[in-house]
Amino acid sequence: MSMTVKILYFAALRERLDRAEERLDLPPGVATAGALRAHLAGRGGAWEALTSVRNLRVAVNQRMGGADTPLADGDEVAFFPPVTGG
Amino acid sequence: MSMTVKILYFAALRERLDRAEERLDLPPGVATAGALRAHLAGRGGAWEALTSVRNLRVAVNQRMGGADTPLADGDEVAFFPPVTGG
Amino acid sequence: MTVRVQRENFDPGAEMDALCAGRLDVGACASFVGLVRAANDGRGVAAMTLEHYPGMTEAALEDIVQQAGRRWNILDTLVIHRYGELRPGDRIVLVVVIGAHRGEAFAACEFIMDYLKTQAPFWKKESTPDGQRWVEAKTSDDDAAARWRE
Amino acid sequence: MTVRVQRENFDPGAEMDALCAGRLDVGACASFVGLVRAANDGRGVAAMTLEHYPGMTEAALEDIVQQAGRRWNILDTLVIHRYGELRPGDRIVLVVVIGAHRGEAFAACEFIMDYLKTQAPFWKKESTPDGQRWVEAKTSDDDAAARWRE
Repeated sequence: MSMTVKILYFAALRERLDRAEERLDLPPGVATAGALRAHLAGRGGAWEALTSVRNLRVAVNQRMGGADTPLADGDEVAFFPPVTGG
Repeated sequence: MSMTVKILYFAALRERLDRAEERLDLPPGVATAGALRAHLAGRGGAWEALTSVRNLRVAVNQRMGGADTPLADGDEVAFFPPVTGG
Repeated sequence: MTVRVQRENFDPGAEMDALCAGRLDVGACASFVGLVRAANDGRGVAAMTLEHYPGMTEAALEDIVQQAGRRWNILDTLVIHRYGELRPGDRIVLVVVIGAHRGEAFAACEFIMDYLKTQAPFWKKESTPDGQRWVEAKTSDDDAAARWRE
Repeated sequence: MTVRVQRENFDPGAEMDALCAGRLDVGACASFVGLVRAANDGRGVAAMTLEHYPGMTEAALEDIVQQAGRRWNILDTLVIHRYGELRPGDRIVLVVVIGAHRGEAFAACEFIMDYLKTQAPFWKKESTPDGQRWVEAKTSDDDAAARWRE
């Protein structure tokens, strides 16, 4: 039984990856936001930004999360640099 | 050589004294705001408010003063209750 | 740095715009408007009369604004305070502080309001169903002003 | 309690008036406007583009405003935040808090700005003479937000 998530990238990270979003079938064993981040960084090249960018933030279903936040089928996961509004 | 001051009363104190201002030749020995206040209270009746009103404020030449603030000829002395603007 | 003491109403938005007009160095505009409430300390208020001490009022407000300018790195300040008879819903006071950064603009604006409450010679008289009464100074206002002295 | 995320400009005075309209229980209206400065960290800024995360932005701002409503006794709140391309002098954000008393209105307004700076998903990209650059998050903003957690 596969789990599919929607992944969004914002701001400087979006530009480095040259990608705003994708759909991904989670590989076996990838069940948290932290595991997904490590999996994506494993693609190499620009994707290493996912572990090298300082203080990268993650949101799951539009709420701030952390490395331990669990993922479920249909979740929306967003990665982005620290925010700078206001 | 006489010293004359202008005295102003504001707000609840003005109403109690039924007077907004007066000119006064300072009696001998009345050389500070505190001494003037005691002198005025000595008139008796409503004037006792000058010592009985809690936290009465004094300004000399439009600057907040205290009992020790010295008086000079031509000064403007104001007595009033604690302020409540804003 | 402008201080105005007036009977007339004022337009907070127009005043804020005028203070920022033509400048490109303003990152933060903190403002405060004080208004007459229809009830105070549990009593209905039909009207309020603000008495002040002409001359000293302006001097006291200018002194407070200058203190704020020495304490914080701000660009400009506007204070407008009304006197005379006001009704519930009417504006009483406006403080606007502009600066490069928000922290200093907020602090200066609140400082000016706290000092104005305890240092500027205004007195309020309320018309209530039980007659007129002079508003008593609040110890909480003294406390608010005192915390800036630390 | 209103939160708006929009490309269009806004009129702070009109928004403040609308928030107070028809009520006689407002004694204090604290507000903040953030604007684009022509220089930031010593670099000239010709334009700024604000990116955001549609959906999460509104949810994050509403959450911040609700936190403020639980912490302070306030009557109503308005937050407007723009996105898209802005120029020096343009308004970015408006926060208005109305309440009976000034201390709580000021605190809630500053709290909302501090939390918005660190919790709402907006990112700024500046166009400078040296090209475009993403604005770095400031540790001073984290510090400002952290002081409310005491």
